[in-house]
Formats: sequence, structure tokens, C-alpha cells
Amino acid sequence: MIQLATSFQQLILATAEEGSNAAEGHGTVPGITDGFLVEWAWLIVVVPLVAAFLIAFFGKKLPLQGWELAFGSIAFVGVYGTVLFFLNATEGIVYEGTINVADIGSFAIEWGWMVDGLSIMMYFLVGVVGMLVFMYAKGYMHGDIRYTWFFASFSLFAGGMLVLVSAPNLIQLIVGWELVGVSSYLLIGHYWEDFDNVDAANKAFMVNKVSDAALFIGAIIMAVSVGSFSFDAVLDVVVHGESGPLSQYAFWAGLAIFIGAMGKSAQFPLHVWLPDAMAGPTPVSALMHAATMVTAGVYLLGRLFPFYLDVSGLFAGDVRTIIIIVGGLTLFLTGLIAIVQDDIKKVLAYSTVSQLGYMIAAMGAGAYTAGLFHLFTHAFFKALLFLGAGSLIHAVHSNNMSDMGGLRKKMPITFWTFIIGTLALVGIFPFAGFFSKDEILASVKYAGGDGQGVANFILVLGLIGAFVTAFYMARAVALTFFGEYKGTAHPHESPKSMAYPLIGLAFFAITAGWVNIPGVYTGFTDWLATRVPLSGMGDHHAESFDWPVLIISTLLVVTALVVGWRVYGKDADTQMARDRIRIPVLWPLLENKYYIDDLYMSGIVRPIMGPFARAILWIDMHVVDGIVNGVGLGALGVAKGVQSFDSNVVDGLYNATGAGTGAAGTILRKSFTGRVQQYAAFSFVGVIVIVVLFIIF
Amino acid sequence: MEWFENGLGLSLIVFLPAVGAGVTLAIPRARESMIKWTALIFSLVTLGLATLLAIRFDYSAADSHQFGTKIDTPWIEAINAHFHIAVDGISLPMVVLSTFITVLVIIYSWNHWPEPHNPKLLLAFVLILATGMTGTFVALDLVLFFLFFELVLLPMYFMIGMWGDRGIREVPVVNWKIEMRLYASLKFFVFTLAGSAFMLLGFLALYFRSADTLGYRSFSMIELSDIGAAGAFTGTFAFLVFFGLFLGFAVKVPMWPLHTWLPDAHTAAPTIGSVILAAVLLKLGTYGFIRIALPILPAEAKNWAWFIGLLAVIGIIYGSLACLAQTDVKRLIAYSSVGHMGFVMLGIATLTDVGINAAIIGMVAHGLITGLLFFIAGSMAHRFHTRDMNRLGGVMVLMPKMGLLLGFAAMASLGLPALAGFWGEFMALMAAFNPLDSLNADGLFRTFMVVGAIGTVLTAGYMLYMLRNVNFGEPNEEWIGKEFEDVDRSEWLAWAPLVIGTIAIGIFPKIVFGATNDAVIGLVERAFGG
Amino acid sequence: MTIVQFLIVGTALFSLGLYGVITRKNAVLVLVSVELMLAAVNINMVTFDVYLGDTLHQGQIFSLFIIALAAAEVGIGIAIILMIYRNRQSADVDELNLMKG
Amino acid sequence: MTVSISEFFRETANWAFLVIAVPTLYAGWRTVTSNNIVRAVLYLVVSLGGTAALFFMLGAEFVGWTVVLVYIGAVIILFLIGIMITRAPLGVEADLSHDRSVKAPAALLSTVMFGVVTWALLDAFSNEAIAPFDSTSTTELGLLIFDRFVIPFEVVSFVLLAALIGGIALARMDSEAPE
Repeated sequence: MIQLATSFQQLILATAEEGSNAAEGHGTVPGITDGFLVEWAWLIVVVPLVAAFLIAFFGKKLPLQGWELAFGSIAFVGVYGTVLFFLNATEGIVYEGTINVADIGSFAIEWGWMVDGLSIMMYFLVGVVGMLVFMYAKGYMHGDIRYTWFFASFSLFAGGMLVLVSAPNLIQLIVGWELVGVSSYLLIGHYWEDFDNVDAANKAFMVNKVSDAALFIGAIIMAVSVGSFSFDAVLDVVVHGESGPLSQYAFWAGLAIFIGAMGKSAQFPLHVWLPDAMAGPTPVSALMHAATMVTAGVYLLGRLFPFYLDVSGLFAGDVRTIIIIVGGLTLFLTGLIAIVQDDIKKVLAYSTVSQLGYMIAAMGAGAYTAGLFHLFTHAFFKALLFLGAGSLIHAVHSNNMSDMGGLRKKMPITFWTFIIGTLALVGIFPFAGFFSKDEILASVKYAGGDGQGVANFILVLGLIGAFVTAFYMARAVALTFFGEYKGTAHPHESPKSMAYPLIGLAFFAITAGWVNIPGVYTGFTDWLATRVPLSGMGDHHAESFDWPVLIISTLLVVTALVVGWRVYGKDADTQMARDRIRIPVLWPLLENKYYIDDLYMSGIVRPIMGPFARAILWIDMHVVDGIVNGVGLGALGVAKGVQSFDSNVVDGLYNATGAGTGAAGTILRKSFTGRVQQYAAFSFVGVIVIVVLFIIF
Repeated sequence: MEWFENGLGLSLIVFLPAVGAGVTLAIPRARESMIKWTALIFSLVTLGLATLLAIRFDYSAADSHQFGTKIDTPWIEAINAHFHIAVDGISLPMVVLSTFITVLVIIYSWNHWPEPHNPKLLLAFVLILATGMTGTFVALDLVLFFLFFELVLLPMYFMIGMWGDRGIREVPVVNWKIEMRLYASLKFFVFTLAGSAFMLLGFLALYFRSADTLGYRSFSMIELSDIGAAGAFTGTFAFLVFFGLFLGFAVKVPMWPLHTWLPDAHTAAPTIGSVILAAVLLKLGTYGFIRIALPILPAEAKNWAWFIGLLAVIGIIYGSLACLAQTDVKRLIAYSSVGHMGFVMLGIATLTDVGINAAIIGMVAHGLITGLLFFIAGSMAHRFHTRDMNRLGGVMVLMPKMGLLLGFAAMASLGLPALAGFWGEFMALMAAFNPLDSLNADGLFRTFMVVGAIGTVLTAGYMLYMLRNVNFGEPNEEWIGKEFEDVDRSEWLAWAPLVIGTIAIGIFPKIVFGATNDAVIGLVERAFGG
Repeated sequence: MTIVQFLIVGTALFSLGLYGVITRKNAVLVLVSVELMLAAVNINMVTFDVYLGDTLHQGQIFSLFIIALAAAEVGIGIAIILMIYRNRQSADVDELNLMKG
Repeated sequence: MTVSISEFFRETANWAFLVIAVPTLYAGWRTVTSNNIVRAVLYLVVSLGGTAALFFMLGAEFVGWTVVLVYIGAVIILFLIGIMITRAPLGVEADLSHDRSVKAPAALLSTVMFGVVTWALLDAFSNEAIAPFDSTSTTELGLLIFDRFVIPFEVVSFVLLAALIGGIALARMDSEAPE
């Protein structure tokens, strides 16, 4: 029996060996780090996935119904991520481990784990924010009908996200990309008894699938041109500025991949799913739809940054113009929509879209560090705001700000942490958002000066965006925490399991920005820059504050806060406060979200689902199948026709024209007597004919 | 193990089920459990042998034919037909898949008998089908191939005709009203038979023409491939032969517009019939393309590639759109097969190693996933007595486990990465970006790639549409207060291996690629010069 | 002796059998005629066997098989005729015209 | 056509052949034309007996004896039983054949058949001689059957068995729905 298994074992062993060979790395990676910590970093990915399965199958039997497994696994990621984070900050880590899982043609398919600055930052974010959100969710989801299932899906998400950010190649990235998509689908549709939630989940999945199709195409173009799925191979070509297939298709590959990023990072006009995704439970909105999952697009642009930065001018540099325009439009247009929302989660959702626009615009401006820095800080303060909103919703049992008001005194912890989050978001010194947003604006301005003409326009949009952000946040704070309470439930401060994570996140919302203060401490830049030699590639990183931009933006933000307070804060208790500044034309436009949803529904979804699909089915049943059945019917018809010819025409001729023809008809009919003997006779006639033929020829 | 290597083992895998069918038929009808156990044991032994085959297979020489009978085993000397069977990397996964599905089908039918109740005959048919399916995948002689190819026809015909849906089907255009099972079984039979008649003509033409090059007439696929690669068949002759083969295989696949038998056959067939049909029978056609049409007529395959690719992408879009208009769950899944097989054919049409590898893993994945979908749809129809999606709904409330499995299967079917279905779709698209160089059809195939990518979106669309209507929401009022048994034991036993297989292949695609890759590269090199 | 004379006898018997198969009304007699044809075939088989001097005697062995199969055929044939007779009270093949077009 | 009549009659064996062949053919003729059903079957006996004699002439003794035993012994009995059970008309006057409209084309067909095949035979083998009385031993045949031809032999056995069971099943089946 040992012999039996040998060749199968060979297969497995061969895989393992190839894996270890591959793990020794590729040419472009400088200074591979080795050691226990990085070699076992795959645990970061695997532990949450395993936890997800364990929770799904055994969660209900555990004392805390699976929460302990979920929290344990994410805490593991958090701790491991933090250790790596500090290690990276002090020593710098570059490691890539791969396991070959198949060869197809000349392409190798590998699973792997990347441990470099960019990935470590994401591990840290997912782990730390995830840990706090999971802790929060324990209280928030208490008593939920599918408590265990929720944590299973949530762990699946964490696993998927880690698969995504640890990916050393495009295939694994796509795997993670869609895994987070499907867990997002599961969690948005968590309360699937209500079709509204199911439809929101479907919408999220479908919009993402559209962009995923583009990502597929982009990844395929890139992989086929380079001959490998590996990011290293792609970046190797880019860094060396080799002209070849990749440079030939660079624009299309870059554009397609960017469209993929647009879907996941909810960029205009593919942003429509994210506000609807707020149908999911609030912890989901905080972790997935604000802090981590939606930033995957930015992450992807960061991962392929040299390709887009395009120093050699051979690659996707042209796409960057599109990227910056999309980012600029997104940050501006969706920010405006946030002003008219009543649902507090939707305000935050549109705010998230708008902030993602900043990050994308930064990537488009060629500011790698700035974009990712904003990703980093935003994760903390937006998660904080969402959890704060969740705390409010938990208290008043409504998502609508028109049911809140005056909660300042009843929920002090929520109030103060929310204020911290708001200040971080709008970018007030010294909160986190101040540094990252400023860096983005400075970078955009730099790009404008550096020949990217459209960036100047985007800078204006960015500044207006900062104003808009401050305005809607002032409105949200005023409507929820000030004035009179307008709801019916009895609000009270949330339990400790929900309050502590708020405090924890508030801490990061204040301090996260301090890791990258121009002129003071710019560690963050170095942490991210360890993998690809960006500094040599012209990545713009501000050495000091861009004072004009800083001053203008701060002034705008403060003005907006004041205006917002003046408009909404003064008599926030009136029911109609939220409609205080109805501007004709613009207001309906915003309330209807620029009619983009309607356009998609009536322009694409309904026609395809309705008339188009029905037409195809009709064609199938009537034309394609009809031809077949028609042939069948035709054969029957011929048979019937012969019969009627026989009985009518032939007999008629018999009567009319005489015996000769009639005899023929009779003989013809006699040939169908049903007598076996006659058939035998006929067959022998055939035999004779054949024999004669054989003899003659 | 000498006996196993020299062809006896493979012969056992092929013919043991047929023997099992005979034994099953010999057992009195009343002794039902004995019948079931007999069938199960025969199928399990076959699966065991197939597993042994997979273990003993020399993966480092996947391109060579292994475990074969000797080529000089004459069978019908008069026409130089040989009994020659063997496996290589391409057929190995298919052999394992078909033996595997047979076992699962028998397990599932343990307590799910379609009416009229006749386990004996049904199981005998399943076992005969197993012989036909594995036989087709291992045959290396065209006559033998044809024999096995046709062998699956009759059991399936009877299966649909006897145990099929007795509802009335109104056929538009010709205004027939006819019992579903009769219509479907007849259509299945006529379509397939008509296709294979052309295929047989093609085989015969090859047989007679082979004498020009070889000096004697041959049905051997290996010999024909050798002379085919050397350019023995060209011109109008090759065109007509390829056309014949194309018709035979394309009907079985089925490719648009020869697909219309499929929705009817799938919908009307009893659950296990649909499963076998979807999981294995459709692959006979695609396998035929890979094993026979491409290697023997490589030059003609290049001429036809754009046409096959075009029909494939039409099938992808068309099948998906037809799904969106369905209200019948089984019909929806049936049309989804048209789309999925479109991806498989797109892969084949590129004539590249990546594309054909994609096609094979697509075949395996489709077998597992669509098999699972049909199992679940059948079980739901069994419980609800309807397949109408407007009446279903809230299955997650009534039967959470069933709903979860349906969700899993739907996700796998729409090509979720890290599940088996992804590889076939993605790699087919990848191959379409870079088809065989000598085709000079990059632009066209890249258009196909984009259309195919849109097809993946539509696929997601109809799968979510199905999940929304079947799984989610509150259950329809007519079901409230009724007890529904969630997934029972035989269902678990039959479905869990499919779920595990889907995940395993998704995470570790080497299970399939490890066998196929070398063989496919060899095939492409020989036929198209790399 | 020449081979042709035996073969001609066989052919003649075969033709007679064929005539009988076509003209006979009674099903039993149709079967009898078929037997005649089979006997004719056997003559051909054995003749060729002797003529070719086949060491395997395939002709003779095949004719033995034919005889055995003919016996089986008669058995089944008679049984079928019996069935038909019971159902229709007649063994007249003219009445078996269900296949009439 | 190189067969010369005089040459034919010069050989004594051919006289014996004619003595066998002519009654055989006559009996065959009567078998298919006789209006007495029992007589028709008895003529078949004669015809088959002639066939057996031809086999002896050709040296195929075992086949000849098999014909005698199986056909003349068993099959004829079966026929007679069949005739009796189906209450076939036993008188001479019975109308056992179709009328002339069938007979004429049938005769034509048979004649043409005979003519064509005979022509073909003469064309192909014209005057090839065979060695008569060179008998094949039964031992030899037996060894061949159980060695080289054992599988067909088994198959035939199965067919016989199936025919046996089928015959019994058919004959015993009760006619539930007489018309």
C-alpha cells in the first residue's frame, strides 16, 4: 500500500518543493528578510479563514456562540500585525513566500504571502480596527437572530481581506477581491427577510462584479503581457522600463484595473452600491464599508503604483489623468449628496465615498504616500464615526437624524468620541485627518505644478470638498447631539463593550496622523517605501508643509463648521431643520443622487432583466427551437401530405384520368400493407439488385 | 500490480458498472435494499479502482497513454478496429469525475426515487451510463469511442422518458401540447442521434482516407492524430469531416444554436438524470473536441476556431440572458449550463495550452457545481412539488441548510475565486486574450474576451436573481405551517463530496492541472506546433 | 464432383424457401419455409468448408451454430404463434397487419 | 460455362448426388406448395434428410447427424405440436397459401434470385472440383468447438437457454385481453 501512494505523494511533495524554491524570491526584491516571524506570516491569512469555518460549523456550541473564535482570530491578526508593524518601522521587512498550486501552460499559479511595508500596514489596520470592531459587535449584535452566522461571515471577510492584501500576484488578489465581495454580500444581506436588504446586497455584488470583470481583463492583459501573474514580474518590467507587450497594452491594462479599483473603492459613477450597503449591521459598515474593504482599490493602485507612475513613459501614465479626474469628481459630487441625507449612516457612507475620492485623486496625482496615508488615518476615524453612529442607532432604534437630537448629555462617551472623529475627518490640527488630507492637497498642487494640468482643477475641487465635508459633519453633529430629542425610544449610553472600542479608536483618530508630519517625523513614508525603490522614481513626498494650501484649507474648514453650526445648530430641534437650506434645482438633484441609480435601473438593469431577457427567451422558444420543431412538424406534414396526396390526388386521378395512373396509386398503397412477408420480399429484391451490381462491377 | 497496469484495471473500471447493471437486473424486484447495495458496491469498487488509477498514474509522464491495453488487441479485424483503451492526463480527471458522480447519484437515490417506483431499472440504467461515460473517456479507437458515445444515449432516453416530468409542455410555433417527458426524451434522442450520425460519417471518412498515408485503414486515434498533425487531411475533405465531427460534438456540448434539447431534457429528467446529464454527459462533446477534432484535424481546427469561439460567446451571453427570464429553477440551471459550456468552448477555440487546460478544469468544475445545483433543485422540487420561483422563497427560513448549500453552489457557479468554477472562466478569458499565434485572430478573440467578461457579470446576475427569489425573503404563505425536512442523510452524503471537491479544486487546482497540463502542452505542440 | 453443383442445390432450396416465406399464409408454414432457407445456407457453409479445406472447419462449426439457433428460433416462433393464436384464434399471418400503413 | 454435361455424368459420385439432390429439391418444392399442412411438414423432413445426405457426401458427418437428430428428431415434432395446438386445418383442401396475385411475383422473385445467384456462382467457381468423402472427424470438431470457438459456443448456449425460458414464459402467459 505504501507503493500505491507513491506517485500521488510525488505530486504533493513536488508542490511543496517548488513552493520552497519559489519562496526564495524574485530578482527585484532587495534585501529579503528572513526569520521566523515573516515565514509564519501566512498564519495571519489562514487563522481568520479557519475561524470562519469553525464558527460556521461549531459556533453555536461554544459558550459565547462563536464570538470568542472570531475575536481570537482577529486579535491574533492584530497582535501579529502590530509586531510586524513595529519590526518594519525599526528594521524594514521585505519577504515573499509562495506555494505553487498549479502550472497552466507556462503560467504558474501560486498562493503566497507578501510581507512588506504596504501589506504590513494593511495587516495592522485590519487587525487593530477589526479587533475593536469585533469587540464592539459583541455588544451591538447581542441578541441578533443570526449572531453566530454574523461572526462567521465577518471572520470570512477578515480572511478575505487578508488574502487580498497579502497577495503576491494578481490571481490571489482577485481571489481576495471576490471573497471580500461575497462576504460583503452576505453581511449587507444579513437581514434577508426584508427584500430591501437583499436588493442592496445584490446591488453591491453586481456593481462590484461589473468592475471585477474589468479587473479580470486588466489582470489578464497584464499577466499575459508579462508572462506571469506575479506583481514582482510586472514591477520588474516597469522598473527597468522595458518596452514590450506590457508597454504595448499598458493603457488598456491600467484602465481596466483602475475600473476594477473604482468598483471596490466606490468611485463615481460606480459608487452607487456603497450607500445602499449601509443596510448591513453597523459594525459591518464600520470595518468593511469604511475602514478596510473599500480601500482595496486604493491598495491595488498602491501595489501597482510604479506602473501608473510611469517614470519611463512607457506604461499607464495616461491613465493617471483619468484616475485623478475620477477621484476629484467623486470627492466633490458625493460629498454634496451627504448634505441632504437624513440617515446618519448614509451621511457617513457618502462621506466615505468622498474620502476615497481623495485617496484615488492622490494616487492619480502620483502621491503614493499621501494616498495610503489617508487610507491609514481614514480607517481609524471613519470606523470611529460609524461605531459612534451605531451607538446612536442602538440607543434610539432609528437610523434617521430626524429621530435624534440632544443626545449630547445622555451619551457622553459617544458624543465626545464622535466629536473627535468629526474633527479628524474634517482635518483640524492636530487630529489625524489634518495631516493626511493636507498631504493629499499638497501633492495634488505639486502634480499641477509638475505638468499634470488637470490637477490644478482637482485641487480646487479638493478644497471645496474640504469645505463640504466640514459642512455636512457640522450638520450631522448638530442634528444628533444638539437641540431637543425628537425620537420615541429612551436613549442611554451604550454598554462598555461598545464604549471601549470607541475610546480606542478615538485614540488612533487623534494620533494616527503623527507618524507622518512633514519636517518633523516622516516615518510612514519610509515604512511604505521599503519594497519598491520609489524615491528614485519621482514619487512626490512633501518635505515640509505646503503653507498656502494648509492655511486655505483650514480656513475653509473652520468657516464650514461655523456656517454649518449657524444653519443647523441654532434651532436644531425643529423637525424641518434638515431641509433648512433648500436650493432649487440643486437640491432635488442631490436628493435623487444625480439620478444615477435611476439611470442604471431604467437604462441597464430593467431592460436586461425584462424585455431583453424575455426577448432572448422568446427567440429561444420560438425561433431556435421553433426551427427544430418546425422541421419535426414539417416531416409530419410531408407524411400527411403524402397520405392525402395518395388518397385525394391519386384517387382523384384514378377516377378522372383512368386506370394507368390509378394502378400506380394502388400499387403504391399496396406497398404499405403491413404484411411482414411483403417486406421480406422487398428486402430480397434489394439483395438481388445488390448482387447484380456486385457481379456487374 | 502488473494486472492493473496492463489494461485490465482500466477495463474493469469501464465494464464493472455494466456487470453491476446485469447483476442488479438479476435480483428480484422486491428485494430493494439488496438492489441498492449491489449497485452501490459496484459503483464504489469502480470509484476505488479509479482512485487507484489516479494514485498510480505517473504524473511526470502525463502526456503518455497509461494503463492501456496493448494497441494490437484486435477487436473487429475486418475493419481494423482495436479494443484500445488508456488514460492520459486529459482523460484521467474525466474518468475520476464520472465514476465519482455515479457513486454520488446512487447514494442520493437511496431514498429519492422518482415515480414510477422502480429502483432496479433506474440503477441499472445509471450503471450502464457509467460504463458508457468512462468508456468514452478512455477509448482510443474511433469505433470504440462511437460505441460508448452512443451507449449513453439509450439509458438516458429511457430515464427521461420513464421517470421524467409528467407536466404538459406547450410548444410554441407548432402548437403542440405534449407530456414534458415524452417531448424532452424524444428531442434529446433525435438531436444527439442526428449529431452523432454526422460524427460517424466523419469517422468513416477518416478511416478510408487514412489508407492514403498509412497504407492501411485505421480507426486508431493515435495513428490518425499522428498523420493528422503531419498534414494528412486537408482541403474540402477536412472541412467536411470537421463539420461532421463538429455537429456530433457540438450537439452534445451543447453549443448555441444546437442547445435547445438541453433545457427540456434537464427540466424533464428526474433529479439524478439531470445530474448525470449536466455533470458528465455534456463533457463527452467537449472531450471529443479535445481528443479527436483538434489533434486529427489541426489545420481545419484553425479555420474553425473563430467560428467556434463566436458560437461560444454567443452561448455565454445568450444562455445568461435566457436565465434571467426564467421562473423555473431547473430550467434556469439548465440554461446556465449553456453559458458555462460556452466558456469551456471558448477555451478550446483558442487552441492554446492555457485555453484547453481551462476547458478541462471548466468541465470538471461544471460537473461538480452544476451537479450540486441540480441535486439541490431536485430536492427542493421533491419537497415543494413546484419549481416555480414565484412560489418558492424564504428557503433560508424553511430549510436553512439547504438554502446555504444552494447559496454555496450558486456562488461557485458564478465563478467565485477560490472555488472550482473560477479557474475555468478566468483561464478561458485569459486564453482568449492570447489565442494561438498562427490564428492571426487576436483582435477577434480579444473581443470575445470582453464579451465573455460581460458574460461573467450576467452570470452573477442570474445566480443572484435565483438566490433572491428562492432563498431570501419571507416564505410564501402557502408554505407556512408546513414541515419541511432539511437536508437529510443521503443528501449530505451525496452533496458533501461535491462541496469539498469544489473547494479543494478551487484552492488547489493542481488536482486537475497537475494531470492535464503536460498532456495539454504535448497535445498543442503536436497539433499546432506549440 | 464440382463445388457448383452443391451450391446450386443450396441456392435452389433457398429460393424455394423464399417463395414459401412470401406465399404461405399460415404462420407455422412460414417458419417451416424459413427452416428450409436455413438448411440451404448450411449446405453452402459446409460446401465451402470442404472446398477451402479449412483446418479450423469454421464452415461446419458455424452451421452447427446455425442449427442450434434455428432450433431456438423455432421454439420461440412456435410460442409466439401460440400466443397470437390464443389472442386472435387464428394463425393466419394476413391478420397480423398492425403495421399497415 | 465450362461444365460439360457428359463429363458430369461420367463420374459415379455425381449419380449418387443426383439421387439425393433431386428428391431433396422436390420435397422442398412440395413443402412450400402443399395444401396439406401435415404433409408439408413431412416433406420438410424429407428435404432436410436430403440435406443431411449431402452433408455425408461432403464428409461433414457430424453436421449431417446433427441435422438428422435436431431437425428431424426435435424440430419437426415441435412443428407438429404447433400445428395441432393452433388447430390448423388438416384436410387437403385447406387454403394455406396466398392467391395468385402473391404467388406470381413471389415465383418471379425466387426464380430471379435463383438465376442471379446461380449465374454468379457459375461465373465465380465454374468448374472447381472438391474432394468428396474426405470426412471430418467428430473429435476434431469437438476440440475446435471447445477451444477456438468456446465463447461463441457459450453465447449460443445462452441464447438457447433464453429461448427456452422465453418460450415457456410466452406460452404460459395468460391471454388476459382477448379482442
